[in-house]
Parts: sequence; C-alpha cells; structure tokens
Amino acid sequence: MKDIREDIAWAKINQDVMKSLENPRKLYWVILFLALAAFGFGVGCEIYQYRTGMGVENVNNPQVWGLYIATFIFWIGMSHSGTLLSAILHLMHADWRKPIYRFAEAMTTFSLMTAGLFVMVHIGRLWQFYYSLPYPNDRGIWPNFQSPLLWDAMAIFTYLSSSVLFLFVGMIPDLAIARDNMQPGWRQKLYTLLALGWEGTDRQWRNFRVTYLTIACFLIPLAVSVHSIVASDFAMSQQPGWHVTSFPPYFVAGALYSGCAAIITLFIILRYVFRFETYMTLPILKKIVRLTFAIAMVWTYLNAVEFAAVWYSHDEASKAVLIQKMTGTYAPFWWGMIFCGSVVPLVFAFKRFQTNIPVLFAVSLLLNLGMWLERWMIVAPTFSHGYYPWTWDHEQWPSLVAWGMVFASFGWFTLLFMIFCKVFPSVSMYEVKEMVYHRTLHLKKSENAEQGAH
Amino acid sequence: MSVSNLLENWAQVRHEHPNNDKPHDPYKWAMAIDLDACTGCNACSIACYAENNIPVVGKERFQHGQQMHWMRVERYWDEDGREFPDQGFQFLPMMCQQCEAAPCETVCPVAATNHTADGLNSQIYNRCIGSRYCSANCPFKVRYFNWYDYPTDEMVWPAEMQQQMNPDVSVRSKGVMEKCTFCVQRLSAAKVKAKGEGRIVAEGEVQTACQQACPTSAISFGNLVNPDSRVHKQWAAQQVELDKDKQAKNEEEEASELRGYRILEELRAYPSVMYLERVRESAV
Amino acid sequence: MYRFLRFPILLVGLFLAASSFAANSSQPALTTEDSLGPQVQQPIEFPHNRHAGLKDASDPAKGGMEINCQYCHTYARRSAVAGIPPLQKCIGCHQNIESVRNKPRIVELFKYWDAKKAVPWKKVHDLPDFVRFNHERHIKRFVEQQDRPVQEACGYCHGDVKEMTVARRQKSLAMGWCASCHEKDHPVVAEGGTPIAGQAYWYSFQKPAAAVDANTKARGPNDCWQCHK
Amino acid sequence: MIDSGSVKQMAGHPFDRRDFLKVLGWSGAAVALSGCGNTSVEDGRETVVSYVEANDYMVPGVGVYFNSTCAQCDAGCSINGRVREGRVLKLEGNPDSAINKGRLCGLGQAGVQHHYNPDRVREPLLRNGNKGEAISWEKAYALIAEKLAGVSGEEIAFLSGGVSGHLKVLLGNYLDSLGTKNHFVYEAIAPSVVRAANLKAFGVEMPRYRFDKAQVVLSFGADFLGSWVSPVHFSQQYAQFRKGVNGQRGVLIQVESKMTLTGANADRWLAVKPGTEGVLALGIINALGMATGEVAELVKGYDKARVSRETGVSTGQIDKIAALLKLRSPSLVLAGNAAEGYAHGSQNAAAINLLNQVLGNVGKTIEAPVSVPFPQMVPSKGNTVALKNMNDGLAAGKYKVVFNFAANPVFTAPGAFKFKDNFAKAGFKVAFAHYLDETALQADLVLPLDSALEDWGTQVPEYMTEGAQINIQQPLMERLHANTRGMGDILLGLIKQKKADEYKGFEDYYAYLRGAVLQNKGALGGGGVEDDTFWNDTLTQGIVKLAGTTTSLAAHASAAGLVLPAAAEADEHFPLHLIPGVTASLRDGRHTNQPWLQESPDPLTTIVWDSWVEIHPKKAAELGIVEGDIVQVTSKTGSVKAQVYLFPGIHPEAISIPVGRGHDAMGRYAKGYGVNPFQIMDAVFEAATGELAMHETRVKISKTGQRVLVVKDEGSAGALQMGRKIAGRVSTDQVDLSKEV
Repeated sequence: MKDIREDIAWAKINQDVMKSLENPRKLYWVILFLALAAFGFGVGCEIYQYRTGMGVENVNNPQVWGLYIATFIFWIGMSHSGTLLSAILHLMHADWRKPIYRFAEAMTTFSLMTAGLFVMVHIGRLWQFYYSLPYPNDRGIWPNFQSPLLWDAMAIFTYLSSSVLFLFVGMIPDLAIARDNMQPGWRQKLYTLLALGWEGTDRQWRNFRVTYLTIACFLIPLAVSVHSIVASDFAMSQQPGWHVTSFPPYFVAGALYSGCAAIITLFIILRYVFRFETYMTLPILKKIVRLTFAIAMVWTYLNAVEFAAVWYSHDEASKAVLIQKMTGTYAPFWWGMIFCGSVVPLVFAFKRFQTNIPVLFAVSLLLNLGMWLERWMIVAPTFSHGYYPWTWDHEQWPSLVAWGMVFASFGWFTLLFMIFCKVFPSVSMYEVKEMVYHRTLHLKKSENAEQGAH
Repeated sequence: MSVSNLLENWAQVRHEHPNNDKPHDPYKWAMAIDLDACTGCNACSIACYAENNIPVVGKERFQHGQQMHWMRVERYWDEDGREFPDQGFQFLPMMCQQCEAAPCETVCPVAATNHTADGLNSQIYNRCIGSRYCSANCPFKVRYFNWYDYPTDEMVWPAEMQQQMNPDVSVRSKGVMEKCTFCVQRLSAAKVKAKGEGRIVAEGEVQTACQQACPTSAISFGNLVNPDSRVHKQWAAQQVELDKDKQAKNEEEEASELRGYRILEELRAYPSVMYLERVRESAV
Repeated sequence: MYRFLRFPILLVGLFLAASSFAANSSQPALTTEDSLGPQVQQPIEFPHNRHAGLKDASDPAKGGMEINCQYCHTYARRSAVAGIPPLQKCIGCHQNIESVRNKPRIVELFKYWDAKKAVPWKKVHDLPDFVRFNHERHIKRFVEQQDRPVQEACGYCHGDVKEMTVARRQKSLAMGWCASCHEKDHPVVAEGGTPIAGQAYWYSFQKPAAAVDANTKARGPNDCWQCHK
Repeated sequence: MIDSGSVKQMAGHPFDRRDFLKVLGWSGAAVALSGCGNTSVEDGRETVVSYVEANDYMVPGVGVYFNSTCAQCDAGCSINGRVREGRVLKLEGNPDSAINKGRLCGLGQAGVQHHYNPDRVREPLLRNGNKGEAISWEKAYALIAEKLAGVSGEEIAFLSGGVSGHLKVLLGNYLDSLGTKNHFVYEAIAPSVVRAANLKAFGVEMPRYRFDKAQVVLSFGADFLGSWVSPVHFSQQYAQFRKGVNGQRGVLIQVESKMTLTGANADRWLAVKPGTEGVLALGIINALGMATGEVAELVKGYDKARVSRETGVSTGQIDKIAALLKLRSPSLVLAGNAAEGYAHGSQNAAAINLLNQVLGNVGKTIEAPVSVPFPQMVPSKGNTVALKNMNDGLAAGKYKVVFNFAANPVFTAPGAFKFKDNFAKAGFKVAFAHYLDETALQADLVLPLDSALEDWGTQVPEYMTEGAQINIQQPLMERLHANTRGMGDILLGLIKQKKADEYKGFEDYYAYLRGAVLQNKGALGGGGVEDDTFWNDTLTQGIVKLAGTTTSLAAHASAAGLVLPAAAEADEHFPLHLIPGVTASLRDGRHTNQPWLQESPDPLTTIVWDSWVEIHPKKAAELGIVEGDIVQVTSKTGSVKAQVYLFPGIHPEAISIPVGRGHDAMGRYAKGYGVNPFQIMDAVFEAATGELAMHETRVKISKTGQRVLVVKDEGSAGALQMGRKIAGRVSTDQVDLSKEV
C-alpha cells in the first residue's frame, strides 16, 4: 500500500484540485444548506438570549457555566489537530500529511473562530465586551491581567492570528496556481491579490520555505500553550474537580484527540464530496487512524492519572466530585464519555477497520461526541457538587436555546469550512506534487537498488 | 490613567490582604454571627431585599435556581438515623464572606471585583461583563447573577414597587453579578459623615440591614481594627485571627472551649465573617 | 513589481486606520482640558454670569454680583447631591428687585411661582446612576478644610460657571478624568492650616505619617466602591 | 442611624411634614433603572427634581426617619420608616419601643410591599354582575345610607379582625349609632383557648412572660419565636435567655407534634402524639414529685410508663426533664397553638398551667401584665367563636347588611362552615379592603383603604412589656392612590350619617385623633405641656409611654375539673392528624401577596411560593411516597392536592400543611400559589370555650401519581453538611460561655 500513486501527472493534480473549486457533488450543497439552517437557528437563539438575558440558557446561581463553556473548550480542542498535522508533522518530514494538512489547518482556524463566538455568547453583557480588551481608555483602568480568562482571550487571539497566517502562507503557491488557471472574474482577482505576486522563482521558494518553517516552529508551542491556558481557567481556580495539576497535559491530549477524530470525519466527507479519492487515499487515512489510536490511549492514561491523583489525595471535596461524576446526576454522560473516549477507539486496533470508511465515519463521530461529553463533564459536575453542599444540584438542564446554540456552532463551523473548501484549494497542490515527486524518486532509488543487486 | 497607572499601582490592587507592611487602617469591616442566637426567622434576608433592591424572581425562576437572595438562611439537621431531629435544627445565615484573599477577585477578567482599603470585596456592577468566573470560583457560592432583566419585568418590579427602591443602591440590569456588600452604601454615608468631622466611624454608628433587623441580635458588625468594637472583642475572645488559615487554638492539644470559627477557613480565603457555633444543652 | 505588497499594504493600512481611530476616540480627557458639553435648553435661560460673575467696577448694572455659589446651591454642602435651589429661593430675592420684574425671564419665573409648580430644569451634569459623587465631601475637603475659594472648588468639576449663562458641562466627568485627580499627590492640609487628626488616613492606603503638616501629601481614595454603588 | 439627626429637626413641623411627604417629582425609577445600562448619561435630557418651597430640613438626597407602628400583625412593634424624596423606602424598628427595641421581623419589613402593592384597590367598587364598577365616594356613602335605611340593628353585622385604640372607639360608636351589637371580632389564628385557661389559672388572659429570667423554658407548642403573640419581643428575650447569667445558658425544650421555628431552636425537641401535651405535663408533675394535695392526687395516675406510652416520649427523657426543671429554677412553661388546638385544648392548657404553678414560676417568670388605663382602647381580641356565631347568623339569613374589615373569612373559615355560601345570603355586603381578597370579591361594595403607611391611627398592643404604651400610626408618605381612604375617615364619614352633630367638629380622622389624644393629655403624660408641643412630640416619638395599670396575678390553677381524655382512637378512614402549620411570615394569609414573603424560604423546609404536605420520612416510606409527589389530602370536609416534603420534624401520625397560601384572589403575587388547608378543616370545637379546634381534623392521603420538583432553597444534599464544617455545633459541656463578649 502506498500513500499516493506515483504516476499522477502534475497537470492532473492541478486539474483535480481546481475542479473542487468548481463543481463538487450535490452533497456539498446539502451540507451547506443544513449548515446555514443550523447557523440561522443559532442566530435566532442568540438574538433571543441577548434581549432576554442569560437565564434562557437555564443555568443558575451555583452553576453559572453551562454548555457554552463546555462547547467552547471542545472547539478550542478541535483546533489542535490542524497544528499537529501541518506544523508538527511538517517538522518531522511526514510526507503523508501533505494532501490533508490544508483542510486540517482550515479546521484549526474555523474551530478557533467558533470557539471565540462562544466566549461572546457566554458573557452576560456582550455589549460591554470591550472592557476585557487592554487598550488605553477614558476610564483609566485596565483589564485584570491576573485572570486566566484574560490569558485565555489573549492566547486564543494570538493562536488564531498565527493560524490564519500559517494557513495563508502555506497557500501562497497554490493561490498562484489558482490565479493562473482561473477564468477572469472576482475569484481571479481575489487569488491575484492573495498570491502576493508569486512567480515561483527560486528566491521566492527559498524565502517561502524559511517563512513557513518559522511559523510552524512558532505555532507549536503556541498550540500547546493555548490549551494549557484553557486548562488553567479551571486548574487555576480553587474548585474541587478543577484544581488539578495534570489538567494542562490532559487538555492538550484531549484536544489532539478530538482534533484527530474530527480530521477523520472531515477526511471522509471531503474525499467524497470533492472527489479527492486519488489524493486522500486509504493508506493516509490508516495513518491518521493509528495516530488517533495512540492519542486516545494517552488520553485514557491521563484520565486514569487524574482519577488516581484525586483518589490518593486527601481532598475529600475533589473525591466527592469524582464519585458524583460516576454515580450522580451526570453518571450517564460521564460513563458515555468513558465509553466513547476509551472503549470505542479500541476499534482502531483492528486492521480491517482501519480503512473501513463507514465504520471509521461512525467511530469518529462517536469519538467527537465523547470528547464533547468530556468537556461537559469537566464543567458541570464541579458546579453541582462544589465545596458548599447547600448549593448542590439545583435543577439545571440546558435549555433549548443552549442546545440550539451548540448545534448552531456546528452549523457555523461547517459553513465556514465548506465555503473555504469551495473557494480555496483544500488539497495542497504543490505539496502533493512534491509528494508524488518524492515517491518517484523513492521508486527510482529502489529500482536502481534492485538493478544494482542484479 | 495611563501605563504608569498600570505599572505603579498594579501591585497595590491586590495588596490589600492584611500583612505586616500594610495593616488595615483605619477600617476593617467584619462580622460575627452567633448561631446560638440565630433562630432562622429570615428577618435578615428580607431586610436585605428591602435595603438592596434585590429582585424577587418568582416561582419558576426560583425552581431553576436563579434566586437572588444575597443573604440566605441555611438549615441543617443531623441525619444519623435518628427518628426525629430531637436537638432541633441548625440555622446559618450565609452571605458574601468578604474574604481577604478572595478567590473571586483574582479571576475576574475585567477587574470588576476588587478589594477595598477597608477590607471589603467590592463588586462594581457597571464594570461587570458577566463572565461569571467569580461565582465559579467562589467556595461559598454567594454570588448571584442577573439572569434576566429584572428591572423591566412587570412581575418583579411593577411601577408601584419601583418607588420602594433604595436610590443609594444601583439597580442591576441583566448580565451582571451581584452579592452582599455589607451594605456599603451605609458604610459610605457613615464614613463621609465621620470624615467631615475628622474622626473615624464610631462603634454602633453604622449597622448593616441584616444586623439592624435581627430580632435576637445574632449578627454583630463593625470595625475589626477598632478595639472598642463588639466585633473586635468577639473575635479576640474567640481567638480567631483574620490572617490565619489555621487558628492557634485548634492546634493545641486540649480541645478549645471557644466556639468561634470561620467556614472553609482551610481554603485560605480568609473570610471576614466569624461564626459562633450553635450550643446544645447536654443535660437533656 | 511589488504587486505582492498590495495585500500587506492593505492590511497594514486597515490596522493603522483602526488603531488611530481607537486611539483618538478613547483619548482620555485630562484635568486641564476643557470640552464643552451639549448646549442645554433650559425652561428659563438662567444667567449664571449675572449672579456669580465678577463685579464691573465702572457700571454696577452690567457686571456680575459675585454671589457665592453656596448661597443658592445650599444642598451641596449638606448632601451628596447638589440639587437645584427651590423656586422659593429665586422668588425670595426677586420679589424685592423691582427693576427687573418685567424682564421676560423673571415674568416666566413668577408664572411658575404663581402656579406653585417647580421649574423643570434640565440636568447639565448628569452622572450615570451607578456613580456616587458626594458634593458634601468635596466641599468639606476643599472649601472648609483647605480654605480654597468656593468658585475654584466648584470649578474643578463645573468649570468657570461665572462666565456662563446657562451652565454647560465643561469637564469630561469620565472615570479616568475623576481618577486623574484622585491619583495625584495633594497636600493634606492647607498652608498654615491646622492638621486634623488622622487626616492622612483618608487620602492614602498608607499608614499615617508621624506628623501631618502642610508638606504632607496624599492621594484621594481610589477603591472602586468609593464612587460606584 | 445615618441621618437620624433629621428626625429631631422635623419634630416641630408636622404640617410642613405633610408637604414633605409629597412625592418629589418621581423620575427616580427611570433613573435607577437605567443604571448599569449602556449609556445613562444624557446631559440635558433629564429633568432635575426640585422643590417649589422647601424648609431647611428638606434636603434632596438625605433620608429622614419617621416613627409609626407596624400593622403587619397585632404585636404592635414600633417602626421607623426611612423617607427620601417623599417615598418611604424601608422600615426599621424603633429603638425606643420596649416591644421591639429597634428590631423588626421579616413580616414587618415587608410592610412596604403592602403599601406599594400593585394590586391594591384604588376606587370604591360597586358590584355589577361579576364586575366591580368604580364609583365615587359620595355615591358609596349614599349607597350605604340607603341600604341601612329601615334596617334594624339586629339585621346588621360587622365582622372585623382585632381592633384597638381610637379606631375601636370610633367603630364602637358607629355600631352604637346603628343600634347593633353584632360586632364579631374574628382572628383565624389566636391563642383564645390559652387566654381562657390563663384567666382561670392566673386571673389574667395574657400574663407577661419573662423568658429572660427563666433558666429553662418548656414550651408545649408555643411558637414564640415565629408567630406566637409578640415574636420580635420574645426573640429578644430569647437571646438574653440563651446568654443566661454567668454563662449558665437557658435551656429550651419544645414539645409538639409538628416542629415549629421555636421547636427548631430547641435543645430538645420532643415529638408527642398529637393531643397528648396535657398528659406529658401531668407526667412531668408526677416525675417532679413536688406536688402536694389534690394535684398530687390528680397526677398519681400519670406514672412514667403510662405517660411514655400515651405520648411517645421515653421515660428517660421525662426523668431528664424533671431533673433539669428541679435543678434550674425559675423556669417557664408555655401552652401554645399545638396544645390548645384540640377539643380538650382547655384541659391541656390547664395541665400546663398547673405545671407552672407546681414549679413556682408564677410571679417569677410569669408576671402580672400592664394595660393602658383606657379600657375602651384596649384591643378587642379576635377569636373563632365570633366567626361561628356570625356564620350561624348568616346561614339563618339573619343579616341584611354586613360589613367586613381586616378579616378574610371566606379564605380562613374552615371548609365545614360553608362560609362563602352563607355569606352570599346576606343582603348587602360591604368590604373595607386593601386588596380584592376572597371576601372582598364576594362583597357588593368594596371600599378601598389607605395602606398602613398612609393612614393615621393609634394602636394598643395586647401584649405589653415594660409599662404600657399606645402606639401612634402616622403617614410616612402621601397617598399613593388618590382615591383610597383611611378606615378612620370612612368610619367618621359613616358615623356622620347618623350623628352629624356630634362629630361635625372633626373634619377628618386626623382631627378626631388629635382631639382625642389632646383631650387626655394629662393622662398620657403631657400635663402642662402645650397642645401643639405635646402632639408634635407624640408624633415624633411614635409611642406614648404610660405607667399603665397592673392587673394582679393569682396562682389558683387547680386540679379541679382537670380531666384529660384518653388518647383518641385512630380513625380507620382518616388515620392522620392534620396540623395546620402557622408560619412566621404568612400567618393567616393576609400578607401572602407580598412577594418578599412569598420568596422568603420557609425556615424549616426552605420551600417558596407554594404549599406542601409535611410527612415524616418513616410514614412516607410506609406509604411509598417520595418528595415531590402530589398527594390528595382528604378530610371529612373536603380535599386538597399538594406536593409532599419529607420532614423528620413531625410525628408520624400527623401531616402538616401550612396555612396562608392557596388564595384564589388577592392579586398577582398570591393568586394560584399553593393550597388552602382551611378548606378541608372540619368544624370541631373546643369543649370549654367553643373555639374552633384547629388540630382536630383527621385526614387520609393518597398518591395522585403526579410528581413535581419541589421549589426550595436547599440543594440535593438537603439538610446535610456532608462532613464539611459549615454550621458548627457544640454541647454545653464542651464550651465555656462565661468569657464571651
């Protein structure tokens, strides 16, 4: 099995990828419409919430955070896989990442944007959001630099801008291809503008490589720090169940995990919708699946570490939260998370499932569900079982508005993602060419070797 | 205003915990609540509603846990298999403990909750953007969020009832956090009066609404720095020290015969409210 | 040539435009800077300059009468809010001033009086409702304890009222503006004034200095609850 | 208080003060509301509030305090209302009053919500079919005159709650002028049986109890911290009693079948079988062994074993109590609602009073009461016999014109009375009302009353403390609604219809009141003082303190005639006792429409906005009931459905439903919340006094299959602290109270 056929002509690569910008399968439009509808519903929910008050989320006084924060972490987590594929694997010279990193990187950007929306949706006075921005103002005061939430906002903003930059820089040669192959029109103008006059000269390539590498190096610690900081929103607090030392690595692992699962899902969808079977090949999928499996096991291990740490500590309150997770109101969700996050990925251990598209599709969705549940199980039980027993478990079940907003976020993300794939080449053409070239070289080398042996 | 503000004063913002170089002076507002005197009658809580423009949320929202009582009276009994709670209940008025190292203060992204020089944990409504992080990090869960726009709710504040609102206290609209302030509007007025006369506020000159209403005088409130204040005397007599997370009297071998304690003291929030344990007769 | 620069130039341009806008629009108004607030239409155009303005030595009918601000605005030294003098106050003098009795503004004034209706003056210095500004405290501090002239003390926030007819807001009254004064080191007592016991407490978080004298300086209170309610 | 200095300034200007009470251009609400909004600074938009004329003390932004009297219950606490810009904002206790000494309970605090209630009646309303039609006062007066014309005194009935002071005098005069003796003074919840028993035992209806002097208080169901007689005063004494002398802390033992607020504060709470309070009292006398003569004879049969069997209190416990009572003296034994609420309530109370006498408490902790030297102003005490008598009259169709004031019998009469139907038989029904409550809705003419914070009046509390006092009620604010009238003014208007000449000197009730007070200036301690000065001082203080007359106290409780019936056999069909719960904030339901009270959690169950059925967990387990189950509670008279709350503080043979909720009128905050247990109450009467025996209703309960989430403040951990030290507790042998501040 090989990651890609070596006999694809470069022109065909251009042609295939450019085709994805023109006429995808019908399913594309169905997805786009569904996404738009979901997003529209969310906008309606937000308008209602904005005018009525946060109470429509059906959160209450001890349990002040609900689905929004859980989903926020979920989306932040989702963003990590893009960086993993594009930056980390780039540094490790893993060739197989090349056909798929572009959409993964787009996923990073868009899931960050979705996560950012949740910050907005969550705060009680959206119209005063600017209070949290550090800028000189006529009130003469600053935001609180001590608050993990502020670190969070900054980290996310930095990560988002770097991700956008990285996505954009990596796309420049392809944009030039698109510019050269596109009929005159607004698109060509757009590509012309964005291609920054790329000519493909040696000097440009040299600068390009250095820039790309630099940003990749910059992005990796950033990605790790972002989710560590999100973890510190919880770990820096004093609440039982949150005040856990292992939270940052746990969050990072969870992030990579959910990101990989999402990549599998999107891989399968894109492969079908844009007819990318030639590039997004099953061997590549298999590699992602194996990677995901490894991360799933790391995540499971870190889970166990957390439980063990809580159990062996003498912190009764934290222990009570853990027991409550397993046995209390949230038990079905918590066990659901364990099942989806630790048991379901065992399917990946079987070779025959590693390339079975329907199974993988279903499993990847389950993994995502599990990871979403994980986030909810981090947020909710601590609220319902904190230090102060008097306030335990007041009735709190997310309202339709809250669920609507969560579903809408998927709509919003899909919308952005689908539009991106339609407007920009979602498979990196120049890198696939490299890959094919490497493959050819490799073949030649082995042929030579064979011949030499004779 | 300026970067200099940031650079010069930043350290001060979080530097109000009592320590050697900067003790609270001349004020440190504190409370002592005698649980043996508290009968659980709720007068304090209702007085608080009256004084502080607290919205009455109604049955449905109460069911969702969205009640706003800054002062709640909790009720406990021993559930140890006895048929009847034959030693009665234990009541506990719970409100913001005005912690000296308040977990809520550090986490607010916009610094809407801060420590004041006289040892209060201030909440600035108009600065609040409603992230609710403070409440998430409050061990006592005594912060209350405005889930709805109560001032414009006909059921909560019909036009007639709006006339009862205390003009010295902001009416909170949706999306901001609120909590017990130790009736800061009264403190403020008393301080201004005293300042004008070049003295400090005397013991008994200012009362919180709950303290004033309490039929059994279970709540005492005052200036902990002032040795003449009842609160100071009570804290001293009970050997409860503000800046300790473990009181010396509990470290001794013999069990202390004093009943003063602070709730969840071990979390090192250094609450400003001391409770006195409820007493039960051993002879019956 | 340089076509690749177009996009970055666009971005940089956008960023510069946005930030310069932000910087401009959020420029704090400082104590020194006067900006006139909106021209407020009052039911009767009250001539502050005539009442409080400086006397014109040559022609007493022209200049002002140098009436102390507190003569009319009596609440300021007794209450947090300055309030507006009761109509009675205006009438108290004006019923004895025959010379202007038939001037249109005075006629209007007496119309209100006869109907026993309060004049619906419009607020000129309107602070947000979550702000607690205490007039009494500031007058005590500056006029009574530090012996500053009344017009100067009032003018810190109200501007040079004696030059105005209908009062206009002159200071920004924004939070940063208030704080800019509270953050300055001020003398605690007036020159030659008697130090008041414990005075230094009030202006600082610091422990009181051993001796408070005319050189002792301290800042205004700066915890949030001082002004916010 | 902060600006109390102004009170003194105000003293000399009662009439100016009326100006002051005018609402000063009310833009406040709008201002306050925009607080925290986006932009609320709008220079030149808003109008500044100013006076036309002002006195020196009228300073905007400075609150002024006025003394008056709380009208939320009959205890007569003096209040101190904060008034700013003409609006009354908050009520505090008046520190000068011996009754409440500056304190005020939650019910009293909520008095402002009575005043500002949006559901107050604003116009006189005349019935027109099912609707009330607004009419003018002239027309209303004329209508009453017309309806009264040619009606004999026998055919007129006036039902009222307890009244006292000058209003009582005026009301009496009016009824005289109508030639009627049918004044029914009705209070749904009143210690009437105890009063009668006290009269028998001590020679006074309500002696002065000295909790502060007692070392042990043994209370048989008297909820003196919650709703009994004068709770704020008793609470203060309780605080002293707990502190005790020399660190010897007072011990409270509460005996009752359903835990009250007082029971929740007891050192020992004893759940007795419903109705056996008297047996336990006699058992304790027996165990004390201090009795002699006929008392000893009487209690001989009440040995520990029998008493323990009948009451369910263990013999060991009886011994402990007896030992404690012997050891610590003086003590105080009280009989409350729970003891008196049975058909043998008088006997229970007599047995309890006997215990007091045996312990020698009479004269020590039970003192002679004082009363005002004006018998005509002494409160007429409401009871339920009055309601029964009136109901009988109504049923017989005796009355052509019926007046109703300060009572809501349609709501509070036991279901067995069928009061609503009988009420309909009356010819013309006039209700003086603040709200359209159930009774007002049945009336033909509803006359809107001023709130207690708008009206003038005097009040004489039944329970006096140090010396006697007459409480002054005065407006803290001008009328909120232009067309309401004070009860005194209405009575004056009505009485002028009959005796115009006698009353023509009084322009209004204020003038009447002033005249009446000044007439007795000498007796009120104002001899030699100028009229105006005296009147102004009186208003400033809000209280007239008098030496009062002391009734002497006797100790002639005797065993004669004291027979306690054997514990009632369990009724097969209705196996459970229904105990109507009286809560401190809702009482008989007249204040249920004050939202603070609705939202203030019940101290024991923490339930809000709704009624509940208290069941002991053991009993509930037996019946397969869990919290939140909707059960049907059925008595002989009727049935109600309500949610269940499992509550260990109740005897397993009893259930309890709180009274006060379950209105189907009274406006947005009362209507439709909870159920009304009065509806299912049987008409069982106390044997000796004829009072309604409130605790005698037997019920059965059955599940309906529905279940709801109980709306309450406590969380899922319930009353548990889960091992965290939240509410600490020590026993007296582990603590040294002597060094406390």
